[in-house]
Amino acid sequence: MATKPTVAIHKFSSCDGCQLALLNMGEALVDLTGRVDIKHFAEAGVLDESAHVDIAFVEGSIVTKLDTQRIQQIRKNARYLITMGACATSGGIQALKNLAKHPASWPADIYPQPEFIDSLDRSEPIKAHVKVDFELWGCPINSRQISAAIGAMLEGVMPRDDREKLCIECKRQGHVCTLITQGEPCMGPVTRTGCGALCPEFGRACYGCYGESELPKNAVLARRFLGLGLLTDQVERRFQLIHPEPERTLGLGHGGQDD
Amino acid sequence: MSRDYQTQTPIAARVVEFIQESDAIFTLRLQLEDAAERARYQFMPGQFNMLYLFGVGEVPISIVSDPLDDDIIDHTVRVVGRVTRGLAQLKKGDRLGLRGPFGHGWPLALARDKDLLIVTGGLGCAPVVSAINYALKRPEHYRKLSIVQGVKHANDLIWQHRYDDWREREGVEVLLAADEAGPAWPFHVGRITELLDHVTTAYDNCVVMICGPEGLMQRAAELLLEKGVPPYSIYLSMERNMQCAVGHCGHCQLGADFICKDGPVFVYPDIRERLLQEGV
Amino acid sequence: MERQAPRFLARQNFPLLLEQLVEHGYRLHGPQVRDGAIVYDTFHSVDQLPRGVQDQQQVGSYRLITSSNKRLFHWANGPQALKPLLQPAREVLWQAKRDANGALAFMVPESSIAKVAVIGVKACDMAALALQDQHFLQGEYEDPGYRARREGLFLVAVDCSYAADTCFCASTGDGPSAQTGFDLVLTELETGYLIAAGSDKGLSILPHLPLLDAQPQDLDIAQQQHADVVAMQSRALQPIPIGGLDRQRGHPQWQDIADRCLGCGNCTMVCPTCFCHHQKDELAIKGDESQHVREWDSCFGESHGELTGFQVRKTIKHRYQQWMIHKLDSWQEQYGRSGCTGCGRCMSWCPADIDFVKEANVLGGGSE
Amino acid sequence: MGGKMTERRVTIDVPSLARVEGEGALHLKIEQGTLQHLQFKIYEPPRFFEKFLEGRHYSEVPDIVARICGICPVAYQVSAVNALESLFEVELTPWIKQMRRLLYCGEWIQSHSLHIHLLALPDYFHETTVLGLAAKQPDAVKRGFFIQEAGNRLIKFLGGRSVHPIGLQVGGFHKAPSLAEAAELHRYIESALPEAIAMAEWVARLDMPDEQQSFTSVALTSPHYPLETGRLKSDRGLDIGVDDYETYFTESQCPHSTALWSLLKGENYLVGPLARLNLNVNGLPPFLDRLLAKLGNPFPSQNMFHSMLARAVEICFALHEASELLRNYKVPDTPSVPVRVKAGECCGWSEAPRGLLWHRYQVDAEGIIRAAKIVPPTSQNQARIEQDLAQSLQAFGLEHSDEALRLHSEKVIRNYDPCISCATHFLRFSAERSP
Ligand SMILES: Cc1cc2nc3c(=O)[nH]c(=O)nc-3n(C[C@H](O)[C@H](O)[C@H](O)COP(=O)(O)OP(=O)(O)OC[C@H]3O[C@@H](n4cnc5c(N)ncnc54)[C@H](O)[C@@H]3O)c2cc1C
Ligand code: SF4
Ligand code: SF4
Ligand code: SF4
Repeated sequence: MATKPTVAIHKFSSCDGCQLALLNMGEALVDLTGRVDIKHFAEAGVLDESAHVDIAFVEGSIVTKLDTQRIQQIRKNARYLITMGACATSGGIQALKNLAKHPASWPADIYPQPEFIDSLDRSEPIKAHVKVDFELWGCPINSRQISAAIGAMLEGVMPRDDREKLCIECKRQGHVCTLITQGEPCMGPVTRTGCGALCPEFGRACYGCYGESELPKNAVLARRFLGLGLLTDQVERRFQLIHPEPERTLGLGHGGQDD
Repeated sequence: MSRDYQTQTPIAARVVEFIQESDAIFTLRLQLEDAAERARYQFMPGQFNMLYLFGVGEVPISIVSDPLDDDIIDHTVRVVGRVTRGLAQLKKGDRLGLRGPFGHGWPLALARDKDLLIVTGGLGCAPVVSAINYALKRPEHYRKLSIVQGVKHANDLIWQHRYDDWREREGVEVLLAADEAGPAWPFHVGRITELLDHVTTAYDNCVVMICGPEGLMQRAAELLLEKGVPPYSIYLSMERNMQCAVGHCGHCQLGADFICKDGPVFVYPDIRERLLQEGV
Repeated sequence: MERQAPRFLARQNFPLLLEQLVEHGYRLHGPQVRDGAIVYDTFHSVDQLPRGVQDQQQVGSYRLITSSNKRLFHWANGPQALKPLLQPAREVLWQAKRDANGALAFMVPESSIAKVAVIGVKACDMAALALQDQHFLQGEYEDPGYRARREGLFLVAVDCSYAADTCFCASTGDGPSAQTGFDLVLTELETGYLIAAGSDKGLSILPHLPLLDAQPQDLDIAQQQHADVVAMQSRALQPIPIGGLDRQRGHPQWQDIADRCLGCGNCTMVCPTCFCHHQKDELAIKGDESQHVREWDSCFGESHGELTGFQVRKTIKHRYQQWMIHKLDSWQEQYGRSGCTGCGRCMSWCPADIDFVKEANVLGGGSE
Repeated sequence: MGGKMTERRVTIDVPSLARVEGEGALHLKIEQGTLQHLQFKIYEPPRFFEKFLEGRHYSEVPDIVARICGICPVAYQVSAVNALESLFEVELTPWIKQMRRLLYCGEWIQSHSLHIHLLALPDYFHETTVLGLAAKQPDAVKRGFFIQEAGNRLIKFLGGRSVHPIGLQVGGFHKAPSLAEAAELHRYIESALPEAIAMAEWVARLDMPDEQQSFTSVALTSPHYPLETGRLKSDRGLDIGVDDYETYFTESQCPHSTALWSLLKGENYLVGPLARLNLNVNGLPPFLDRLLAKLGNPFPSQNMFHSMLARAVEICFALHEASELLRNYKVPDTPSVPVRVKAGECCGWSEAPRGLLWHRYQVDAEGIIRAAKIVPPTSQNQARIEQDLAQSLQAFGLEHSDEALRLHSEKVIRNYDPCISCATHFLRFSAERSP
């Protein structure tokens, strides 16, 4: 029998939620291991951090000096590197610290002895440090995404990269638009598909946990939010939550004009 | 009312031969697995199939073999993205799905007893290969066959031996050009349209088949019009994103046409306006 | 078959119509209030229909209000009606199986004809259905799944007695009263319904109902109601000649729209005539089978115009052009009429509040 | 014992850190056969959630705090809304209260079965992973997945997805699921309960070390087994309400850990399933009393290895509770009640799968969070873990090989299920020995 492709799951700064897309798969996890050889997956008890693998999945963002070295090694040891989740693809919720004026002082605000803490001033996505072959967006990602990615790689092709706007899936699902019927500031028009339009299904506005879609007209949406009666700082907070990125706010940056 | 027997669901085909034409180009020789399907399958040059790679997806690919060949259907594919990269890994004996044929092919009947001029640009344009093969097999039907091919870099030319082979044939002329070439390049250096001054086709009694990037097709067609080729003798093969191939999915619309069923081959005046039109 | 002369069904006897349809083997499908909108779904009892409910629609806004009115259909429309029923948003077209030797087999899910009676189809949606039929059934190729679903339908249309601010079906010639294509058509009055057949299927139901002759004054009221709804429509889409928008691609208004548009695709998703869909594969984790799925797509998405290494429609401006020019212009060449039936959904459900009619009128060279 | 400790009273102006219980390491020094030095080290980098919360609107808090932990997001969400709703004096409807409990049941079931089957059990079958275990005990693993899925489905029912669910809000829920969804879920839960009972009986039969230790159990208590609310008690007389937490509990930092240590009047203590069951064993439904009697009820127990059985019992409890809550499910008129913002300070807690989770917020008149403090279960257990390790390893015998010592230490640590990433098999173990 031909040897099975090898896989590793690595973790950086994160909540572990994305790895649950695998651990909550149930029996499919056993099916999966019939097709790939998992070399490293600490949560599942498989340990070999430095194994050379075909595909390395990486959860979490880079926040310590040690992380910056680890990720280099992981990249060297992997044929393909795929990030899972917001933390790894965009810095994630902990990148809120990138927006702070003095993040360097945070350890001191919290720890009596900040000198014990190895913490960079920023939370950085994996791609800021090494080449990433494919990104799975979402906070958290779901089992569908990861099995589609592995399935495609096993067929010898890259996974489909779907950057479609959430609204399209929202309408496929037959949900009633929260923005139109409730005046809620829904992020759907600039948010990447993938979750299945969960929040609108629950009658609430999307808060953007899957990250930015293709051609996001952030400024147009921000203007619309103002029109719904939101204040500037409320609009700003909507845009700066799970994938904080200062340039996105209020048309100060891109997305305002059609280009 | 349904037109073809096999339009919505693929049938299984087997790779009987895999030919690596160049680094990024390969030919898949396919045979339908089911004997009855084989017997029923008919196509014309310029038509295309939707090839399905298991678990990955479908892509439109022109048929390059001859309708009278045995029951082997050839497809020459260039590796550009997901599906084509996957197809490139197939080996002899592997299976894939196929549905088709779709679209309207080249007007080879119309070209009968006339000169046939074939103009292609880019990296070996598969759709016209079928027309070339067709004409070469039936030399008595065509007065003359001229093949004009342009590439960006000299190294992009694949199938050098095929061109050599074609050039040897009676009644066939082959003109090649490269935008950029080294000193060893024996052919024209410059634009493909410049070659059109050197073809010996009877402009007023020919049929032209053009395939390539839209800019090239437009320049060539306009030049040929100037040279006196009747507008309704110029045919082009068009490309757009394609999902269903039966005119339902809406992706391949070009103005009011659906390329999959109204094309991919169009007569020039019908789409003259659309070429290079931004956003169409 | 033409719309027949109506008879009268008293309000308290309306449930008998539903009963008859169930008796004839139909599952009931119709309007209900859900999450602040009128949505079509399976229902069982007349109590589930939107009694005394009215929709207040504006560009970018939709709200329901309730009143003591007893009418069941005194509203204009909701985000969807027939389209999801005939052209499901997601559908497995076929399934591919691969055995251990690599042999492939393709299976099509059984498409049995389900008998569904849709209650309360508005004129704009009847007109849209005719267009979808043309597209999926009457072209060179026929869509077998659509065919199966279509065959099973029993359509009970209802004339509009109210138009929302966004309605403009009178100007497209599609409403407010249903013209053809239905099996039965209702005109709702205070005391009951004028009911008429539009097909043999419809005719066969009528003898089972306690119908009365329609009174001349009822017919007058119905006519007045029609005239009132026409008058209620404040918008009108000016006719666009073939090529009338296509030739306007250079007009500065497109850029102006693009600067306000989110490119979110909601307009195309709620449009009852939009038919674009894409196909994709969903591979089982064991690698032995794959579902080939078809889903609604939108010309506002990047994958719609994607060729390898080349995007046909890079900007929102071009995507908006594709949508509007196709809908109002190329459509005429393709199907003999415009693709717009005046339902107004593309305006109500637009999160960027773009007024399609106003923009089309500006671009078409007419007045706003 | 560990390194130098810096004692500190944490006040709200110097908020302490919200951290994920994360990656761990263990360092032992054995000299002349005695344990000289033992360090259980958590080096998960800090994520500063308490800082992120500053300046955020109260309505955003559930979505933010969920991201502290992917395994117990519901616990974070519920503790947070408990705090904020108490400040805003929100009167929850009975439906909302029931559904909060139902949601919480889902998290216990999901988290506990994940722990039992994927993390703890392989140890007992000399396997390193659930995948190896699946080869030896396929039915048990299948059953485990089936039970875990019950938890996932419960969370999805009210929250759309099992990690970082989106259904909860201050004042209730965003949506009430339909009767049909409830009925379908109820059927699944009913079918999972007998499986869970069988699983508990099976766990009870596993061979566990018999090792008694002295420790204080701390848990919420309530007449109906505590999940989302209750009074905090210990088996040594503590009995307090949520606002008094900081009077009794202090946090401190030691250099080898990014998790803060929490102490009860300077002493370590235990939170989590064993502590909960020790204090609430009388609050179980009758079928569990009968089951425990049949299994020779060990609770209250001072044997940390009974934690796995405690989890199994809690799964049975949660499935039963969920089934009861779903049985008479009705769609309410409204899934939430209006919230009127008030400035002030508030505290909230609940029993996360791993134990008490306490939050405190300072909110201004606009509903903006001005300060936050979160004490997760792992900081509370951390001191206890080190003490347990020291005791357990002595009892186990320091003469054992490095490998055996490592395995035993891991087993001990896993009893606390401190967090998925350190509960698993990747302790970096280093033992220095001198003759
Ligand atoms: C009528 C017709 C005939 C063709 N004949 C040939 C041929 O003989 N040989 C050959 O090599 N290529 C041919 N092509 C182009 C070929 O279809 C594309 O290169 C191929 O679809 C790219 O798919 P991909 O998955 O590898 O690329 P990706 O870039 O990963 O494309 C993703 C998807 O986009 C769509 N797509 C991308 N490019 C095109 C395209 N040019 N046309 C239609 N859909 C596209 C497909 O749905 C594809 O699956 C033809 C195209 C058309 C329309
Ligand atoms: S992306 Fe979200 S779910 Fe995934 S690890 Fe990060 S915080 Fe957790
Ligand atoms: S609810 Fe949000 S995602 Fe859905 S259509 Fe409206 S704006 Fe788009
Ligand atoms: S709707 Fe938006 S916030 Fe909600 S789960 Fe989806 S992407 Fe995340």
